[in-house]
Amino acid sequence: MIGAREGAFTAFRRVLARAMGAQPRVIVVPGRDVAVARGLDLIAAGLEPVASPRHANVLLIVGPLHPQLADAAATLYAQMPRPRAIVALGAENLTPLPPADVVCALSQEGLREATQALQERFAAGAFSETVKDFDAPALAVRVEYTCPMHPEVVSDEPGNCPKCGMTLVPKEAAAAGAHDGHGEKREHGANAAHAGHHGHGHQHGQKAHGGHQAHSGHETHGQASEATTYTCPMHPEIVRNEPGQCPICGMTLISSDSADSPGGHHGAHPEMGSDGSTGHGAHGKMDHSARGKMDHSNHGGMDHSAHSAGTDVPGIEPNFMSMVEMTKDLPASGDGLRMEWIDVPFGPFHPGLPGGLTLTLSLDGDTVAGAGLRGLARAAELQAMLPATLDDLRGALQGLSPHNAGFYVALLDHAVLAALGETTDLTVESAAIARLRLLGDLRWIAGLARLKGAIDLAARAEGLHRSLQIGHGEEIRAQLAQLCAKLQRAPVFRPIFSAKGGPGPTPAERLARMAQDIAAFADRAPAETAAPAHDMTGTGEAVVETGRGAARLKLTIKAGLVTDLQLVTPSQALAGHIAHITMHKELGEALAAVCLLDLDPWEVAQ
Amino acid sequence: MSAMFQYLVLFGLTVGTLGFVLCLYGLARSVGHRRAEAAKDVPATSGSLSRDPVWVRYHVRYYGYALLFLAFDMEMAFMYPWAVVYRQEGLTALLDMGVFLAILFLGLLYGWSQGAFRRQR
Amino acid sequence: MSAQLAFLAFFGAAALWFAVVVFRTHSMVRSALALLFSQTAVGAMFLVMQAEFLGVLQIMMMATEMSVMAIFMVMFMMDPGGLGAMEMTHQKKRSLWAGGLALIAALGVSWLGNWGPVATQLALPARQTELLGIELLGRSMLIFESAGLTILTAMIAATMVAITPLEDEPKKERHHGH
Amino acid sequence: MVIELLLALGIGAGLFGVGLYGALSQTNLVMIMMGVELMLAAALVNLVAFWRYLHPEAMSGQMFVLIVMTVMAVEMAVGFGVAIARFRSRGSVEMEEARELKG
Amino acid sequence: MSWLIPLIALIGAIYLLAVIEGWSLGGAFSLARPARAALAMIGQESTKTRKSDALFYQAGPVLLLVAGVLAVAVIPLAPDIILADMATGALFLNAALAYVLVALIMAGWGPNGAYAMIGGWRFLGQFLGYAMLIVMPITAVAMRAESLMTTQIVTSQAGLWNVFYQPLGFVLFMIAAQALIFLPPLDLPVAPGELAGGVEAEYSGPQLLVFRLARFVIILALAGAATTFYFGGWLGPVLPDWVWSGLKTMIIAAAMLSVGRFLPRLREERFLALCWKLGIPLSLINILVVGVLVLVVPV
Repeated sequence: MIGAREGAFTAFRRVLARAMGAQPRVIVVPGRDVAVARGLDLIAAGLEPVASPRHANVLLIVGPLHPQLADAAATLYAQMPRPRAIVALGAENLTPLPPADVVCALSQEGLREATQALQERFAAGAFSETVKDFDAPALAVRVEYTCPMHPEVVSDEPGNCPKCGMTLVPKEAAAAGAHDGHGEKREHGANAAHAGHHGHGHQHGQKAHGGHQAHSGHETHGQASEATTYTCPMHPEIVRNEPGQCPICGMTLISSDSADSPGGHHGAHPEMGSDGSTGHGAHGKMDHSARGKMDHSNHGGMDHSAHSAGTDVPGIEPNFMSMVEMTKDLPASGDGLRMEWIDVPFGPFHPGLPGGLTLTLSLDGDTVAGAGLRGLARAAELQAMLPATLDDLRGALQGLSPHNAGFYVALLDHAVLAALGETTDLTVESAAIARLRLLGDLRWIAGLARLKGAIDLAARAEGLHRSLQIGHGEEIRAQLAQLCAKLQRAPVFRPIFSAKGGPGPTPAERLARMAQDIAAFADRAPAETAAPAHDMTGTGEAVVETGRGAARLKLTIKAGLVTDLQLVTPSQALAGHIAHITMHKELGEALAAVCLLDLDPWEVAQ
Repeated sequence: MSAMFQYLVLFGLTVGTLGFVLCLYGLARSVGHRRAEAAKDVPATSGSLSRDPVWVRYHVRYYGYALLFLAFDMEMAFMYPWAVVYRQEGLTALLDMGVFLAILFLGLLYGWSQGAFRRQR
Repeated sequence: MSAQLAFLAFFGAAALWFAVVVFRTHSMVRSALALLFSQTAVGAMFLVMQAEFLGVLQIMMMATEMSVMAIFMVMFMMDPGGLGAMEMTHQKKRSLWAGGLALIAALGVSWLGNWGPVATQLALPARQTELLGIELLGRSMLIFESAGLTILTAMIAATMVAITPLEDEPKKERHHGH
Repeated sequence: MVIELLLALGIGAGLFGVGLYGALSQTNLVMIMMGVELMLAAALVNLVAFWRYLHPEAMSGQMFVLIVMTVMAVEMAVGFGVAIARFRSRGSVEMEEARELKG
Repeated sequence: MSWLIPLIALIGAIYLLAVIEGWSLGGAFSLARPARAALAMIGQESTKTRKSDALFYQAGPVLLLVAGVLAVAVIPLAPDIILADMATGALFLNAALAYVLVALIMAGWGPNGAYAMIGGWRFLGQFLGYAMLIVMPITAVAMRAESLMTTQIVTSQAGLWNVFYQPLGFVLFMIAAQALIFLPPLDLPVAPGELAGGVEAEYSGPQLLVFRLARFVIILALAGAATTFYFGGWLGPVLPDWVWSGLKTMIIAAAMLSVGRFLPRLREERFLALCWKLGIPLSLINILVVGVLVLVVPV
């Protein structure tokens, strides 16, 4: 086992190793919801799912590892205490993770086999005389040196600041290239730590104002590698390295330089008050750094700039650091207290959110002051395939999302039929779609229940999901109706399922829809359409109501090949509302609001 | 059992618990040492490698409750000895504590009316 | 009664040690919890001095109150984590002198004074609580009620200064008046 | 027996000294309150010692302790209330900056 | 040797509780499961975060365990099977359990991790809610028993158990107990779904073992307290007295462990508002009702 703990196998260690293998505690990549979507039952297989990588000893990878999640999975693995094992179900390429200790098929049967195999692996290899450290490029840390007064001065070696002559202080940064393409991450690494200081307010001030624009506008940190980026004026979460159109609204992307005007920021984030000027960043940094400097006896004249008011007052110590100066430029909360904000990532493997979704919340205490979202969508790859045969396309769509692939395939079929000018048996089709929707609803309920800690409800929803997936529809129709009615009526769940406002269907509407679907669904997958003849040409559009809203697909077929394709999924639009619906909410509420949206990470832009 | 002996028992339990934990840690230590690896010492945040420090001036939203609690909490210092003699003292005790609690409850009502009992945003 | 003396010295030393830590550590949470444990040690001293009710009360009350204090420390201190190791004192020398002089004066008064014979007999803990209750409802009744009034005043004062009243909550304008 | 009384009083004196030092030397309102708390704790130690070794029959000694505890709680509630108000208006609870306010 | 029996009983009860918890979570009843889990944790590496407060990080679980053990010490299993029958037992139980708060603040602050810190401060908020609800019902119990001694509180219920005498107090006490030991639906500081473990999130290996162990000890202390204060402790026909108190304690503890499965987590804001706007008035009413009953009905 590569994740073994160092040490020879003594009798005592052998006992411990057996115990570890007998009840593996797993952390699931990308998440338990994906395991449910794949029809897995972890508990029935004898595994104990846990919430934190510190509690786990097995990393369970369900399905192919999305390239965007590879680094995150490596982080998760690195944070697990040894001895630790990797189980890959239906996943092949795991880099940068070490090769899996157990590889099995992606099915409940495979999971059972994996559990058996794990027991043997632990018993035989939980301890090992020779152990190699795990390392991945994403985990590397680079120590850089920066001037406390001039954060733009960054050097790889210790020395003095060329501007003011102060001694440079070390700080941690993510190693170059570790997060290529993520200006945001880069920025974090660069700003983090200020030699152990809390330079936060400023970062958030910036971030909330313009997302990536502000960051890229601030790339004076000597990072020449950072190229100009292009972003949508309406959707700041869209950042591209080359000019083009916004995938959400179709507007022309503008380069980061031109987007840096304050007007643009405010337009993008109307929720930010005018009290926070765009100048936070600079101020916050000055103050924090001046603070850090206090202990290093070297302060000269710079102090006066940081607290001009304080110095004229007699009786004040020369090294006095003004807190007024420090706090005055921080954004104020509703109650007028200026505290510091922290950026806390929730995801991509957060137990309460859809696996793969990365929600980064700026928290003022435990209240959300800003939110950013990152998903896994690879819409560009679909475009790159074109022109493609229908079969290739169907295969690609099936791999596009573990949650909603069924809808995409149905969309494709409908669109092709529309293109060919044919009609389908709508009642059969809608019954099949209703079943797909029900599956989605059950995952949605299970996810919310997990987030809220209602284990029983989650287990029930997941059990029904499994049965429905296998196709015991008729037997469980009554149970489904019972569950749905309970959620609509039970007072304990009312606070969750009666939430009002927000984009997309409200939970009440969704439950009502679910009740209709329960009556209407049929145990049958949507019918596949035959490939169009070679000479077929036409344009077709199809719309399917998913649980979260309408998904639409528009395609053009020329000579039997699909030449143009536009897939619009509800998550894309919903994701744009994240900042709005979480603003000023308590952390738990905000997470619940995100969970209620039922975003599919595979549909949300990276 | 004299009171002093009881305190000794409690003190002994404390020391014994500490000893038990130390033994447990000693046993765990005998299995192996911690291996310093990349990113293992970064706090776990669901797969994202967040190196930002989090020890900042934290904004609690329940300070309205906290302020009233600090004062109201004292009430129980008086209530326990009162409860013990309640039966002997009878109606006097009831009225006495009634007045005391009424006074305190006024404070709570005032705080309530001013919005101390809510999340401060 | 040498055991009593030994435990008194032990918990007294702990109380003093934690009291010193309060002002020596850079971490604000440590500072608050050091004060807490100092108070707990004082409570343990009360137990050793056979004031059981007061001792347990002190141990309980201070745990809660000082924990609440910790949160205010974290809210209002510049560097709550103490990683910056910044200096947060002024007039250190003068304060040291004042503290030292106060200590010597207090020691002088307490150790040079003639305390006369020391009591050896005292009521059992259960009886003590009862007597305290009788005292509370008897001679000290007005003191007890005035304590209630004091608490009421404190609650009103704290609410008045600290809480933004419901009516003129500036929330709406601040965040949405854009 | 009297040695225990003297020891308790000595510890009380020590706590008072430390508390006074803290109250005078700290720049932050919250830290100053911690000094005050320590001084009050010193008072508590002395009161209990006096009760125990001089007048164990008089429960008014214990009553006095309860009142001092009340004072501690009240002081904290009002002190933190003032701290919140000051922080809201000034962004600081540093005493140096209070002096600056006075001019 | 009278103190050895409660200790052995304590260890046995903890193990049984762990089995029950595994049963309710994992679905299968397995006697070996807790032992295996404990061994696995001993064999696991203990992690430590950088720039952390190592003292707090290490002290958190230990203080939690000490608080639990001291709380258990004043719970009587039978009239003479009790570790320390203190004159202020009920108050001491409170005092010991107040350190749960301190331990959680330490555990939350120590690792310098976001989830843990938020969890720790959340628990302080939760504490502000439940603190009064645990104190006031105990006062009402003490009024009837005329004593703070746990053994006397039990004997005072010979005529009628307190659960029938002051049901309101019992309900409030149980809610507060559930919040005190942060069991679902009041598991805000650990909140597996929201904070991915919260204060527990950074603990692994032996530290996690001590944390979990401490949690069981405190559950046991609270269930024992509920038995003592409301269910007449060892009082019961036929069976020996220690069996009665053990049985009652285990049933209450099992109920505490499993009730959260069926309820969604309460938000802190809501919990605090409920506790102060409804809970405190209700507990004052409870005291008033018990006050009148004590004076009027001679049970």
